[in-house]
Amino acid sequence: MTSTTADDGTAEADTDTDAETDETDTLTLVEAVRDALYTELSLDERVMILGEDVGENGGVFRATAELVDEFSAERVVDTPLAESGIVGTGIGLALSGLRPVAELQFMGFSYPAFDQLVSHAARLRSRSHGQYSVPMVIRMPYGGGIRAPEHHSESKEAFFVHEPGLKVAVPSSPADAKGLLIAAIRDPDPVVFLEPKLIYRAFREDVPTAAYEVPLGEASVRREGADVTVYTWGAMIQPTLIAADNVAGEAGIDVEVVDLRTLSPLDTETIVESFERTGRAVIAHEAPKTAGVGAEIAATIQEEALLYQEAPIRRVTGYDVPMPLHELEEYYLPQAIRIEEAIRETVSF
Amino acid sequence: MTSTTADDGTAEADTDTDAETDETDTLTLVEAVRDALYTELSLDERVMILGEDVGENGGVFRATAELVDEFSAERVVDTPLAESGIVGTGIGLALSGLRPVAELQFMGFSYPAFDQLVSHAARLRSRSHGQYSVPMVIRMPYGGGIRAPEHHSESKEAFFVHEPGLKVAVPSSPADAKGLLIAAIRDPDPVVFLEPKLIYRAFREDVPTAAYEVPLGEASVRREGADVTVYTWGAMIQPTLIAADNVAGEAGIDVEVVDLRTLSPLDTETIVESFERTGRAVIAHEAPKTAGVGAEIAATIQEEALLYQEAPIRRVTGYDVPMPLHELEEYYLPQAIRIEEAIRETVSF
Amino acid sequence: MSTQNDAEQYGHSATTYGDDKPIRILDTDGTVLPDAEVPDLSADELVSMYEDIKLARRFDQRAISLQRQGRIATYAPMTGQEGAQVATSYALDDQDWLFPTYREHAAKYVHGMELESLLKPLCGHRDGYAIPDGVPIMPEYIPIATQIPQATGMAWGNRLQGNPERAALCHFGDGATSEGDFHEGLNFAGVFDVPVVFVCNNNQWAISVPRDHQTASETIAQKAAAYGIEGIRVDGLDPLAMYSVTSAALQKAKNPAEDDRRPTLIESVQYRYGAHTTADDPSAYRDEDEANAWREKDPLDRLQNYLTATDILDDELEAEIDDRIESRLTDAVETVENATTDPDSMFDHVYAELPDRLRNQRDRLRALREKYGDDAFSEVLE
Amino acid sequence: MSTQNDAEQYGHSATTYGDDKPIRILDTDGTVLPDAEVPDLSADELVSMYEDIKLARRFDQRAISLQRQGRIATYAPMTGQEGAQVATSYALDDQDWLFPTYREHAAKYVHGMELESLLKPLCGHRDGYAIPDGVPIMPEYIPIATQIPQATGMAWGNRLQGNPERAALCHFGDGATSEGDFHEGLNFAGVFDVPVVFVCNNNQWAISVPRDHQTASETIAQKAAAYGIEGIRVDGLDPLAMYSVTSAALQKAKNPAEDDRRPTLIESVQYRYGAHTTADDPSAYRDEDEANAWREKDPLDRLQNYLTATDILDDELEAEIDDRIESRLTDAVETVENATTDPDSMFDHVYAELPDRLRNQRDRLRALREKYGDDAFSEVLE
Ligand SMILES: Cc1ncc(C[n+]2csc(CCOP(=O)(O)OP(=O)(O)O)c2C)c(N)n1
Ligand SMILES: Cc1ncc(C[n+]2csc(CCOP(=O)(O)OP(=O)(O)O)c2C)c(N)n1
Ligand SMILES: [Mg+2]
Ligand SMILES: [Mg+2]
Repeated sequence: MTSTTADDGTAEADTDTDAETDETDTLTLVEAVRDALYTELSLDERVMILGEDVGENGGVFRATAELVDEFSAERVVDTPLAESGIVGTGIGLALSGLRPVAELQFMGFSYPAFDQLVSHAARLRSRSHGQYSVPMVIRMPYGGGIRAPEHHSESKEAFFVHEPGLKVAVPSSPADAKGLLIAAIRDPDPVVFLEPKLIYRAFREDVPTAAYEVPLGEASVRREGADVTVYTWGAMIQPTLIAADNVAGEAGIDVEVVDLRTLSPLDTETIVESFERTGRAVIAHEAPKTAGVGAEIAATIQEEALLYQEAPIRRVTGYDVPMPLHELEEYYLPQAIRIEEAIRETVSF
Repeated sequence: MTSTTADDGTAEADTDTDAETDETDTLTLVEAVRDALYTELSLDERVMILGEDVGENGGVFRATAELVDEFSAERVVDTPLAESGIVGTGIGLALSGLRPVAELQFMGFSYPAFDQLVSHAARLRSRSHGQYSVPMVIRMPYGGGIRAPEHHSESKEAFFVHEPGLKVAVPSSPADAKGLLIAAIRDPDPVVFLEPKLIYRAFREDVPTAAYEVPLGEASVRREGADVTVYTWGAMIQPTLIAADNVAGEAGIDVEVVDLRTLSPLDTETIVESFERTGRAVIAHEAPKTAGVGAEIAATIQEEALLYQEAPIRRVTGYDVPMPLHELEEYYLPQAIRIEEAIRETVSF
Repeated sequence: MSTQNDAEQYGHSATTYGDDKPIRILDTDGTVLPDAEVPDLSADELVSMYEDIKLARRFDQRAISLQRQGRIATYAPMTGQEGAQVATSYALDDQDWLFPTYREHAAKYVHGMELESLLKPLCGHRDGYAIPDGVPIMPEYIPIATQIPQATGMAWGNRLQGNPERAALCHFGDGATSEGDFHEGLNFAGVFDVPVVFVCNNNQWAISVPRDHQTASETIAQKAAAYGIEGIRVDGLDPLAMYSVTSAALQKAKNPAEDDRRPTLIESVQYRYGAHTTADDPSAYRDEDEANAWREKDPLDRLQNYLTATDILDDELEAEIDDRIESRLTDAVETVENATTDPDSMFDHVYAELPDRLRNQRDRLRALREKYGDDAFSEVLE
Repeated sequence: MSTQNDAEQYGHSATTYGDDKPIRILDTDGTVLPDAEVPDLSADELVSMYEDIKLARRFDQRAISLQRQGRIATYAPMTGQEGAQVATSYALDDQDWLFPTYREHAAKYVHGMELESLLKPLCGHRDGYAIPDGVPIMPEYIPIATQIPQATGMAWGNRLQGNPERAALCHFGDGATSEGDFHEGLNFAGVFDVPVVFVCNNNQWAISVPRDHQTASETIAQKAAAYGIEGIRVDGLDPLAMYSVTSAALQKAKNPAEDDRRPTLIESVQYRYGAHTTADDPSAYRDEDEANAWREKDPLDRLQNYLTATDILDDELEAEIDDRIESRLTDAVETVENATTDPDSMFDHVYAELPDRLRNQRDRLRALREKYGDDAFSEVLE
């Protein structure tokens, strides 16, 4: 289930698309999120948005800008300040036949809703033996690097990946953001949709104006290479691509970069297929190292492809410390330099 | 930091102990938990217990039986039914100078308290740059196998292991239960203390009557062997030891069993040291496979000891599904048969 | 016969009795209280309600005995509370949604679940919590209070989709009112003015914790003020009062008058006669005298007295009812005990489509079972 | 001059004005209201309170301008709310605990934090939230409402340890009252009767969500009834009223009368003049006229008028105060901007003792920095 895309990160080539025209807009990632919401609100009257400050204010990151004007305060709803209430009522809304897209303002504020997410959203299909389902998206800006105060830079995707019944998607480009979010909204199961806010406005790219899906569960090869694979996602794609270029230029190391895009269910096939070609891997993520998603990827690779393994799989991650205040966040986050060093070590093992 | 103990699971030999006598009581695991609480309530007036039904009722598993009569309703406190309130006030109690031991009735009911645990208990020391700390224990019975309804069989230790600032301990025997719990209560940091309720009353062993600590952060070799190491903890020690005996008898395979005892911080030294001797490993845990603590152990081993690795490290775990109702839980949990099969596959790789 | 004793039982303290006296229609001896308005139910409906309450009580006894024999797992009895359960479900329209806890067996039965469905989770079948097609009931909620925001969301969704006459009725206990989800769910209900009725089954205990240790608020009904919605106290051992109040609350939820808000919090003042569950021993924390005082107001007896006094019920009808109940119970137990579960089904319905990882796990389990047989999996786990 | 306009601002709707009129001592023009009792504060204390409010206002302006220049990170202004912040902290004894949010800069300053400590987190230093020895203030709470059960626990702990006269004062906003932790924290406080004062800074907005969309309850003070504790509404723009009410609440918390419960919920009715934070643009969701109406009741102006009218304050003293404020601010900014953080310190204080895993991570980062230099880490992250 691999989809190979060009270095520029667009994913048009092989995505399922309802597009009837070739029209595109040049959008940032957060604009593409808004475009996906706009598109689905237009196409499907069951879709609604709820969260703190998503209405008049258009979301603290403007991901829902002006949607309330277009679609009414019944479909784009400012809620009271209560995350368990948002996810809990969202579950009820989904059960009633709607397609709620809940925004939690930052991943660090998703924990009050943790019980509703893991005990109910994730399990109501299984509990009811398929009778009920929770087709709901829970959007959360996540990750560091924006000089934000504590709790605003969380990257704890592993919490959601560990819970059966949830899906977890993370775009790394505007085009993927739109396609993955549309796929998430149309998905019959609850999807935690993580938005790397560091790259919300970092760059623009052409995004089809029509509706299209980037299927959940499919990783994407962002850069092809023969010597070592770097597995990563979200905002860490950028330093990884820089690191790949640097080691190519300086040391002639040919790096493949796999953007996982969906963290649950993991695309084991693409992960293993790439590894079987390169025999070496580095994993880069922002979350703390211990018990992060990187551990699952490394464990899976050695389980499925040990005979191809030529070096230890290194993890370049956030440290096992609370995210520090912003003066040190550049040391905390996987920088290109750290990824380069790990690539060199892996290749020269 | 290895402590090697006899097959019978006692850990007396090398634990720090305040014992002045050699007296022992023959206790079940849950009685040993109660004994630890009794001991610390007696020795340290700052220690108090809070939770649902811990008072008159003595806890739904009787872990606090009669403690309220011994120590008063001010030190053994029945709280309102509110887990975030229990952990949140527990944090305040700890900050005020007390040593609260909170009971959450089942791990499946810890999620309403998740925010207080991960955003505050775990981080207040770091946030205040060492000025404040949260010397608190959060006890939770966990794991399946007791024919309990949904939510009563959770095993999501990975959630807590992934959060820097928390410690996570899991005893697998009465003697360890007492020593680890006393260490946890005396620890200056918040400890999530997981009690494998499947073996609450499964067997008895001699437990010193005096106070003693089993240090946090030290794994224990429960069975020595040369061919393959099985890493496990809690109730899964039992099927693992059975599996080890079975493969020894049938196929002459010599299995080492490492009981991790503390899942955070992980005792990497003992993990790697054993692996360097056996070169092969199986990991057994009840939690769902994906992004479980087993992934971290496998990832760590290949990172630190790839050159010793002779076979893929297999994980025998709960499946990536919600714990089924009790008719199927024997299929869900790692049974000896599943562990045996994995050992054979690993050894014959 | 509202005695002082009564006041102590119903109110937080005797002094609050005046204001917060729970609504009651049938006095504790089954006579209609002066000024009380008996709800408009036909003789047949009243008999049927009586039969359902009686069935509930027998179901309870049967389930407890099955549990003692080790034939089913832990069970949460409802004796003393069945009157309120049956009455609230009688107040529902067929299409209204029911959000039950682990204790609302009778409420579910009356709203459309077969007895078999009530027993299934107790037998641990994989599909234990499955809901039959077209029955608007949620699987029981075990984590306390989590159903409350979900019921609000369901009612809100119905209103948004132009069906405000499809209400949600949400059960929970007195203990549940301490959870954050109670607060958030009621607050959302007030803000979005959704067609929901919250029924707090205040049975005076949350396992071993008594009501007055759960909160310092004098009544639970008064908590409604914090959400700008109506709160009302009812004698939960009076099925007619429960029926009247719940019907009115549902009516208001669906078609509120000009100044009314749709949601209502009903505090149903009742008592758990028995243990919290079959795993619980109430003698550890409470006095049997207390329970006995409440048993004096028993809902089944009250309704029986009322129906006998009004010539709706006689010995013959009673005998017919008893026979029907016994044979239904026997059939249900037999059906459920004969069912078994395919281990493969554990992997079903985790997602709409089975992901590769899960398929591999399922296949591996299948292969192991083929190789070693199912007996290899029934080893003692401990 | 309690006008109709006033009623609309303070109450949920004009009709509730009568009952829930917030307590006020200084009228909006700074004159003492008839029947009002001015708290027993010396001239020096009043001047010092005035100076602190003025300092707070200047701090706010300075911080906003530093943020605009990119010298500090996102800042949460307090203009309009400083009067209440300063007054509540004046009511505290030195040993009382303060639980602040991200907005209570002035409350912290008055209770013992240096200006430097207020600026540090804004500069992103590792030790930004560090608290100086002996200052009983918690690091600011960013996740909404989480401090509430913790403050209850602190007060409870003090009481259990025989120090009920050591109270906790816990700040939070109107938005925070919707969170489950508000509910659980107040409920525990009621049940365990602990010496805590909850101050809800109802500034009418939670970012863009107005107070009447936050809850359908008419006032926030009335939510206290759900917990069996006292609720009280105060004009949060009247520093003397805030001081009086908070002092009385603290007194009751520490030494309650026979039938009193210790905890109090104070609803401080106020307004956020400016943006939620420097990252927020209020024109997207609210009308500047509304803010202007509240500015008419400004706490600084009111106190100034009162102090001038009572001859406590004159131009000379005012000038002295201004000078002191400016030089303190300048010093503080300089000190903090010159500080830097050692990357190693990220690994400190995660646990009391550094675990092996963390030591390895720290050593690896050290080695990399040595090899490549710190510049290699300041690459643009995007
Ligand atoms: C979140 C959560 N915490 C704890 C429990 C364990 N528990 C099960 S029932 C119960 C008491 C519930 O009391 P109440 O709400 O009054 O309902 P009742 O059982 O009396 O009907 C508790 C603490 C749970 N199921 N969920
Ligand atoms: C749990 C949580 N959810 C969301 C946020 C994001 N957030 C920060 S401030 C705020 C509004 C708070 O409003 P209020 O409680 O009235 O306090 P105010 O800012 O007005 O002082 C929100 C939603 C947060 N910090 N924590
Ligand atoms: Mg109850
Ligand atoms: Mg506010």
